[in-house]
Amino acid sequence: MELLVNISLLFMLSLTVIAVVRLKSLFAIVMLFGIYSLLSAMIFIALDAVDVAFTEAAVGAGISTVLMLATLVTTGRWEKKSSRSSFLPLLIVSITGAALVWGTLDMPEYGNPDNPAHHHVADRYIEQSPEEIGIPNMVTSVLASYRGFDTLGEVIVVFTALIGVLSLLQVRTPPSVAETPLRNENRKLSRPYPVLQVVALVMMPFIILFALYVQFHGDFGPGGGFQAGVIFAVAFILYTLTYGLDDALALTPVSVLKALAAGGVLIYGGTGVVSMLLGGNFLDYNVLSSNPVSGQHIGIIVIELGVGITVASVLICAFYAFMTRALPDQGQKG
Amino acid sequence: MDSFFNEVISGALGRYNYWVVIFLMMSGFYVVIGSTNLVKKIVGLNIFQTSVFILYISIGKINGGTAPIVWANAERYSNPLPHVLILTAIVVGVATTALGLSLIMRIKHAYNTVEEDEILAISLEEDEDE
Amino acid sequence: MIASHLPALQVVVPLLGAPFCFLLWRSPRLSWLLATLISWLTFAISIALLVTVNNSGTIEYAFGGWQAPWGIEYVVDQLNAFVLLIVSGIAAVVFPYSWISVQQEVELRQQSLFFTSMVLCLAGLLGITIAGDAFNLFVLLEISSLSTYTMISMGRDRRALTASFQYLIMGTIGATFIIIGVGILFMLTGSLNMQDLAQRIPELDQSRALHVAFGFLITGIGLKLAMFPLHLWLPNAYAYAPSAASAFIASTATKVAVYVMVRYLFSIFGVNFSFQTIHIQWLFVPVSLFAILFTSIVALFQRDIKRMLAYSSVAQIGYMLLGIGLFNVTGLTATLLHLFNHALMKGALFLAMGAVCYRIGNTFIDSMQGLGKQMPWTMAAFVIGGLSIVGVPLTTGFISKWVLIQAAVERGWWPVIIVIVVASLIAMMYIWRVIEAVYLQSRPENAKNVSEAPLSLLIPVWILALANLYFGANATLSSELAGNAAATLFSGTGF
Amino acid sequence: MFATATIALLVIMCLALVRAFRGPKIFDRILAVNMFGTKTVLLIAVYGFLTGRPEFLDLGIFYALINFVGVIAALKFIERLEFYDEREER
Repeated sequence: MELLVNISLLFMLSLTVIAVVRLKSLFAIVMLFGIYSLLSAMIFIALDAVDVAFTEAAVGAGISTVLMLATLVTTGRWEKKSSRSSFLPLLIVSITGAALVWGTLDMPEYGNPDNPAHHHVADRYIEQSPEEIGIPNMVTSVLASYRGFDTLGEVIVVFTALIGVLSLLQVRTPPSVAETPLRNENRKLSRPYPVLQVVALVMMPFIILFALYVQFHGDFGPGGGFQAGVIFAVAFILYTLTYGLDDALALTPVSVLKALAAGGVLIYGGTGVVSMLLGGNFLDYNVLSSNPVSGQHIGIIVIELGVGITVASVLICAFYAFMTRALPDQGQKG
Repeated sequence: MDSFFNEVISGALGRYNYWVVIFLMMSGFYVVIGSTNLVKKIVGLNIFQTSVFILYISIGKINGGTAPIVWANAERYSNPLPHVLILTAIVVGVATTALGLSLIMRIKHAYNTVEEDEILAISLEEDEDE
Repeated sequence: MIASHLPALQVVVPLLGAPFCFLLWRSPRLSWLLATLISWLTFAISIALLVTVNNSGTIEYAFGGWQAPWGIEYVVDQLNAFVLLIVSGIAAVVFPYSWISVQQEVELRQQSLFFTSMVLCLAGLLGITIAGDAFNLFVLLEISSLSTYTMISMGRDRRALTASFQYLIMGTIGATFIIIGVGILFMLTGSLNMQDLAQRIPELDQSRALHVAFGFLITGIGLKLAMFPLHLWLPNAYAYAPSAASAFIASTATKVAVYVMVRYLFSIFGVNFSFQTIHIQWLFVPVSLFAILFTSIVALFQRDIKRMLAYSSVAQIGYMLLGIGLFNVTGLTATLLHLFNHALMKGALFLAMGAVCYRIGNTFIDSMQGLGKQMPWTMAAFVIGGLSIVGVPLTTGFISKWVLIQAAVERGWWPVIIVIVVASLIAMMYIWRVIEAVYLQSRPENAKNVSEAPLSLLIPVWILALANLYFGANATLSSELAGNAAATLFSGTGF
Repeated sequence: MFATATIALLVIMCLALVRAFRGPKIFDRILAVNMFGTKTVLLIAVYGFLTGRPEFLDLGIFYALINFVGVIAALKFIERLEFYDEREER
């Protein structure tokens, strides 16, 4: 049964990819990319990678797709027919693909428990991490502790992306206080989506609650700082889509978001510095408490918090920047 | 002869996953280098990367294994290390995508097109004017 | 206590300094001051590391206290201590320079973002150099790449945007190729730690999968280091980026990529696999010879001097790959020496162009006519850098070319020597074009009068120019460092 | 029983996929994607019981959320007139 699910998912993925290559409507392509991402997330579940599935759905089907749609609003949604010959790209791709297929002939068999990949480093993570780190989710243990420096790098990458987006796209400054009464009048006259607005308002607390659950339950089940940050950002994206950018900007000013983005990185890095000051190596959580295992707990909770804060604020801020470009006159329209 | 076929079949069964993933990867790669529309290039890049992620996760799968979260009934767990690497790689991917898309928005504003051919033509003209 | 944490601090200082730079967004001047301070601090750390490595051998640092291969490890040996010194040294010169140049070339709103990106880029490049873990290298590579795309896109010309986008696409393809390669290595060995991989790879040298991994890694790194013909992103990226960014990236980013190439070829895959099983030299030698000639000729026809220098960079990368391809200790020494020397000369040249751009607003050869009288110091520094590119004795360029020729003589490959000489003549021609325009032609009537560049630009330019002369006249220090590193790499006891 | 449900869901997903490929209108595609998302949520639930570890239902909740917000975003953006022209999707 699992094999059947796996094969049909791979089949659907191939179909989607073929459609993406052939279609000329960028809107359709972006929608299909959303499907592609959902499907690959399903594959990740079928291959036991639940944390990855969580992240892929959040990033691919969620954030990336929304950002791509916002881009399409400014660029138009048709790809022009190109006069360029597709011979060279096809050649490159065929050679690369052929090389890879040739290489698979000597690759260890898929799913075989005796493969070398499972028996050098991974053994220790599976057998000892529950005692050494003391949390059931091995992925979180490896992510936050054994390979914690990678994760710090990952947070910095997100932060770097924010620097890039902010330098390229400016977030609109919300209307000043002096204009507010007039704006409120306007808004009363034109409430475009009453149903959606009510639904969004009702859902917001639950989404945020869910984000907090994912943040702090990441040690026991799938989830963690990154996924929680995305969910948190999704709540504000929903708010922006239904209430408009100006209201959202009033709720979460950009300067606060920027400070939080840097703050999250500093929380993570600060944990490392503290552990250094306490006599351990950088990011060695054992020294954070008298008992190594509880030290690991403290360390992981704090750094996951840093990840969550940075990711949420960066994504919200980037979304605002995209919205400023995509729907510039939204304030007047309501 | 019989044993040869058995070998081929078991070899194929042990690798079909890789082959499909390679097909997906190469299709994404083709979209990146073959299309001239910048948005489509970014979509292609995402597909390319996502497929590489599937390759990694396939490496970590163990038959009969289960998700690497402690579970009383588990016989064995799948390898958690590729999962960790890919979590990081996915985040790197979305960061690149966000940056690429904001560049596209600025390019559209500056050139009023997002087709590579047209931008190239405009740039060549500019080079000659200088 | 601090001494034992130096390898971590080398990267962590700029990595955590960047958010502080960003938090100072209201005052670009403070951002810049902090960035400069960070660059000097990292330079000091890299000197300390080099001294320690020379005295007491390779240093290892385990992040989180987890021993390799379970945790992430930083390893500093003679090779990467040398590269760390180059990168942080260039940063320590370029960062102070950047303030005035950025004032003029980057919008006020973006200035503190620019300085933050510079710091992030520095952190990424240092991290790539020091990383002892194949996947951690990828993460830090992406930090440096994303910040580079950002810096390039801040150029004033709209072509900066397309240049940045093109680099983003090519760079991401390169990075994805690298993770495919690393993934296959992981599949075959179960490890990501470089030392660990180096131990496990020799048993696998007949595996087709390993050959494929090798191919993907070389292509991916080749994209990053602008190996001909994968260099198409480079000229525009260097030409349209703000001057400070061009100077920093041109003299560090490709060097770090060459270092990664050397690390993979010699330490991880090992000399036997790379050169005797795969015969990578049969790819590198012809490709780099062609690249040296072809891009030098293309450089001759550029009107924008920054673009000309960019093409010349591709040619210089050709020299470095040629040194690897010659496959002897002298050749590798030449490559490593050229890493150092090319950073000095391209740094001086791009910084001088930044000073020109500051005064006259562009770097076209027509606009620079007669500038020799009005900006004598800047132009003199440019001439020193230019002579170094040509390879005139008493400049650094001569040293590395001389060692390269020696290596070719050892091999007995005379055509290679001819190509090097011819390419040097072509380089002389393109540098002469500039000298002729600047000194022998008079200032056009309608051109506005300009004065010499301010001191805060001149001093960094001259530091690098004088370094060119110093290390050209007295090359013992640099050749010793490069020679030792090369000998260790060849002996197969790398790391 | 779970097996039957899984097969049924996979078939329906294929059908939704066909609609997403063919269009022809923008709204056909949005609807197809939405339906596809819903089926994924169900598939996660069923698959969880099939393999005996239903605690991953969390993921299902999250997919439903992403699906909801994604569709709103798509609809919001095609509201722009410049974006929505009458040309048939192909």
